[in-house]
Amino acid sequence: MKAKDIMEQVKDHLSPDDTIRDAVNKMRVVKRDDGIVGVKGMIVLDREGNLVGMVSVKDILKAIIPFYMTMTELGEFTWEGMLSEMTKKVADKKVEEIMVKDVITVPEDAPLMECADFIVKHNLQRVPVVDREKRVVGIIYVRDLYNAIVKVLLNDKEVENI
Amino acid sequence: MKAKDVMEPITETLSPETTLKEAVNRMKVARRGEGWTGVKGMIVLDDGKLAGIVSIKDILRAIIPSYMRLTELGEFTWDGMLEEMTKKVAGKKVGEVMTRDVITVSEDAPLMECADLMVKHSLQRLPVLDKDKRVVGMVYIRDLYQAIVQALLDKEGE
Amino acid sequence: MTQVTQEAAAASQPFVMDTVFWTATTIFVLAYAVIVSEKVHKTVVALFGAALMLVLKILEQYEAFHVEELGVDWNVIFLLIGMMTIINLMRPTGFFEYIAIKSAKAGKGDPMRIMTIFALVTAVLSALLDNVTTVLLLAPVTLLIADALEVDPVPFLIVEALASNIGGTATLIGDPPNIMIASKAKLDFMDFIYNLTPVVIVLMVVLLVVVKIVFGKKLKTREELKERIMQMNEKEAIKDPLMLKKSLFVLGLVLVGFVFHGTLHLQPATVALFGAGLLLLLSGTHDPHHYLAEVEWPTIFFFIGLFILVGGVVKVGLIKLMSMKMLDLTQGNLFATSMIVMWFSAIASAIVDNIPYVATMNPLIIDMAKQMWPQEAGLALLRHPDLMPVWWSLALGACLGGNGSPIGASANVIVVGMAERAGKKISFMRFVAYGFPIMLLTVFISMIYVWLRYYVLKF
Amino acid sequence: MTNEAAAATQPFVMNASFWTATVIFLLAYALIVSEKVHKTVVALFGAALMLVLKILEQKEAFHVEEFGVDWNVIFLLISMMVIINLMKPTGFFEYIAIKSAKLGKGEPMRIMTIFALVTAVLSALLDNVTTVLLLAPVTLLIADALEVDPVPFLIAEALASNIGGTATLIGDPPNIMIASKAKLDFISFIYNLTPAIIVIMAAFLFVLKLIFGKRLRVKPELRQRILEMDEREAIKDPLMLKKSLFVLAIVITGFVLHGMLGYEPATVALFGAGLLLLLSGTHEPHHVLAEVEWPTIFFFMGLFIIIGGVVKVGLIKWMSIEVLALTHGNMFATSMLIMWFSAFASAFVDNIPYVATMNPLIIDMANQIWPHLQGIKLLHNPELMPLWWSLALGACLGGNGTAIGASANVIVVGLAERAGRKITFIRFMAYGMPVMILTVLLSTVYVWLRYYVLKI
Repeated sequence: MKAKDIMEQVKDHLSPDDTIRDAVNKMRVVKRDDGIVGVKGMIVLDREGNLVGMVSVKDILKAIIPFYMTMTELGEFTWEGMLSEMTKKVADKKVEEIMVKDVITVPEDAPLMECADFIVKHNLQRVPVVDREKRVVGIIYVRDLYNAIVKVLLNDKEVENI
Repeated sequence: MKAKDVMEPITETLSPETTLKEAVNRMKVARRGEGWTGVKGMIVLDDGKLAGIVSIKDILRAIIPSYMRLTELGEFTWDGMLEEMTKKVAGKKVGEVMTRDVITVSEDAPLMECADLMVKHSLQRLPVLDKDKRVVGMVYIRDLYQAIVQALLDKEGE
Repeated sequence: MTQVTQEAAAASQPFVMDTVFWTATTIFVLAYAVIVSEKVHKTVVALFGAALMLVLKILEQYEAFHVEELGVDWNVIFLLIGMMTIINLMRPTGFFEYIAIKSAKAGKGDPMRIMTIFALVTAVLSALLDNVTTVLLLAPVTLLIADALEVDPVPFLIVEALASNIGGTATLIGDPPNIMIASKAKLDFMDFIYNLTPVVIVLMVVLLVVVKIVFGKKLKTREELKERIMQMNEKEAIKDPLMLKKSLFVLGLVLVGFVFHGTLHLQPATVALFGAGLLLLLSGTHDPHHYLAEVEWPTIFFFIGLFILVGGVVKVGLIKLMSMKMLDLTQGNLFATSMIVMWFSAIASAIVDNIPYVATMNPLIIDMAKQMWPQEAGLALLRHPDLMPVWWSLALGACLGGNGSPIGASANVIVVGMAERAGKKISFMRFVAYGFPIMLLTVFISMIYVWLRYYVLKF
Repeated sequence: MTNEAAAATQPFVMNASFWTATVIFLLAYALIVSEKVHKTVVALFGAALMLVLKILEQKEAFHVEEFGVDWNVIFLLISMMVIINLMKPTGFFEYIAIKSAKLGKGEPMRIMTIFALVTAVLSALLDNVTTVLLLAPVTLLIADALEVDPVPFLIAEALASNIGGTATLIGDPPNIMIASKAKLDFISFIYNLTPAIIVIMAAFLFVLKLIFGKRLRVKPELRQRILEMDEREAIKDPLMLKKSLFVLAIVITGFVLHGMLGYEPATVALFGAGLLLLLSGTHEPHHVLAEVEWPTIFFFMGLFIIIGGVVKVGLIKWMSIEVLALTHGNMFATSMLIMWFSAFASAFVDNIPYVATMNPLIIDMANQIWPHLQGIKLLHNPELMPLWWSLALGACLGGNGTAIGASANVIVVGLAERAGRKITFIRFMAYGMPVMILTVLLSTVYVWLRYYVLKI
């Protein structure tokens, strides 16, 4: 199996000019393949439809957490309500400022091992799949790889037996 | 709000002796909050004590050969390699692949502390401990996300 | 300035076994014992031992840092730092992965051919760069290819480690013992090429023949698996073509510099530092921290600590005492001395780290030479025609001896570690089973070479 | 070696190597100031050129004290960095910072004063950059908790750090370099500079109070946030902390006594680093060593070699003759000139290359004034001493003048920007320049009074 065999369709995307508030609102209403509502990450496309970045809940959290906390071990010295206080401060920041710009992608005919290697090495939850022209054609989530593993390890009968 | 206000209850756990095959199975059928099935991470208990945590990433890490992780050889793989390597590790024990140094928070931790730990250590979930160091729940990144949504809606409400 | 001359005079004075002598000797012996025991990290031991030598004033800080005879050999240190920086800048370009995949394809997916080509590539790269980097970069590709071909990677890995130690013996920059010997004995790059490369070529041929005999029949794979290798596109390994060109340009310049450094009267470290400075400049980096931090600092500080430790015992006269014992043993017969040095070095290097060993042997040989030819000094002493075979024997013994056990050389340690992480544990005995016979064979051939070239044919 | 020393004291000739060396030196300094290329890369490449072109032999660069790398400076810096790297993860600095904030009872003005004092003391004993790098994040956190503007706090800390660093031999790189070159010990710095610094700090705190005293107000309930913080939670590794403090105490005692015991400062620091590495029981020293600020270390090495080149060809000697011509050999005038010139130079350019150049220049000048003296007699000539102290005071305090004058300032401005509080060049200068002029003025009075009027 290759990347294109397990990838999921792109449901929605963000634009670099969206604010964090817009992004949060878009992400919570997207319907996924498995019927669940809400995603934890989205690709960012510019007007021409080129992939310019990715935003995940973690990137939003990163924007919310003051950087001085990230660079030190000051985690214990926070107060209740600090998270919402800081969230409000960054609500109007642009997606462009917080997105991950160097997006790691895989070609559509990449072997699954390549996808798994990138996902683990760069600690990703999702990796966009691109065609030869570098246009995004789908996204592979960690759970898709997981399903591939499950298929190898168990046949579905076994699963139902439990 | 504190960790204990947003955490979700633990429904199922693994033991260090569980094989990967079984772990994958258990994670696939585990029930989550609102009636969905399947989780991407589970805590490992040994004698009732927190011994580690296993996520899909840990399982993938066990499957991907060590030399691939050390280098930039990602392009030099072949179709079917993942499946081949997966079969090789099916019998490995959870104890061998789990993350041992589990990062946890206390139930009274402010949400900011949870967020800080998750971002700093790149985590998706954080076991919550009570005063006696027993696991009482789990904070997921989606719970923090809910808190953010809440904060943003508040502002809109004003 | 007068201070220096006095100290130099003090260093060559007959020694007395006073408190200072015993203190220094105790620190030295304890430090070496702890290094061998591996209870404490060797760098920490060497640094703390050196600090003790300084705090107890066995060696003045001035002597440790500024006096060539007693202190840190900055030529060795900066040659290492310079080369490591160049390699650190070169690594992310994907050059080594490219070479490795290309080699596997050149072997047409045939395991025996791949093993031969990998051994040759390892030997050449180890001669020009350092062994650890070479093995560290080739081993992952080896494991990948072994998985693709569904063959046992262990023979490949062991052969690479052995080839790396043999190849590293060939040049001045190939292996730390050679760097140290060259700096101390003031030998240049071409001396090494002229004296060691011929024998290393012979040794490589022998290694390949042995490998062929041992593994020739055993390594077989299926045709469809070979196809996996042939389908790999080595060009995908190149991550930064521009930087690759710059690196190769600088590396070429550095190698030319090494070849001519004797003629141009430039020290090897000057050449390496120039290369590192130039490549840093060409890379246009605004963050040199990363490349400098990646230098193997524990190794560098291990060297610095050792130089000071050895400087202390040189100053108090322990080394002189040892050299006199050695002379008593061989009764001034230099052929016998060469042979003893070679075999003792080989066995010693198989069991313990060869860097502290060579750090001790260097001043010992010089002291011995001083006693044999008291009227000579400087280059006339260091490069006395009768002394030269002893230097070559030390180099051959110390470098080739590393093959004897999995802990004999850093390349071996790396390979064993990598194999273990890949789930293929190489036991101590399994490595010895391959490595020790190869070590005996190569040292034996080296012995014949030294005897024939320097004592029979005398050219 | 004796030949080389003779060569150094020979009258120079403006031959080809004089001009080559001068061009390399000037180009390198120009590039460093322009910041087009990273300063470490410039210094390393310039040094490599000096060696490849044989203006300086490698042996001179590495083994001859007069021309080459000052290993005492290098190993003092490396060792102190190693000790600090081992100490950082223990949480000691965060503990001190949170404790200080609680001591200030959540009152912003008090916190600012205490932080300035703590910064000054830590900067005097450790390096400025580390001190600021570790205190600034806590400062930002506290400012967020109190909902006050963190910028005045940050600037006050940067200024305090540069002032405090001036007090001791190990406080600031210029002092380390001066001490090594002039063979001054820790106690001479304490004896000659610390009194001036205490006066300057008092003046500085008074100015802070004057400017911010009225403006900084917070709501009582926000103060509660600070008081609820438990500083003990900052301590991550109590055992290692004890070991670190033990070693740090030995090292500082060693510094105090090093002149008497006849140790070079680097020996003391190296012993401390070796001991702490040993006590830490680490099996992985790579991380600790990799964390050393290698670009700074190599910047020093490169500079030493470049300066060695121009010392050897005689450029520095020529410059010293020019300076002497300017001051007509009047030592008071010379020391005032050095102090003020150093202050303004350091405010705009890096003070490390500046001091690296000034050191041999002052020695060359002394050589010409007292041709019959040498060694310690020359370096510690009573009439020369005020020059060293003026250089130290000028170069260190000058760093306060602008946002790029000292590394601590650069760090603070960078951290503030990341926190979304841009400190403009002008805003920093509005605080820094008056403070610099005030402190250098106080230093002028101090040097004049102590060495030329009271002569103690």
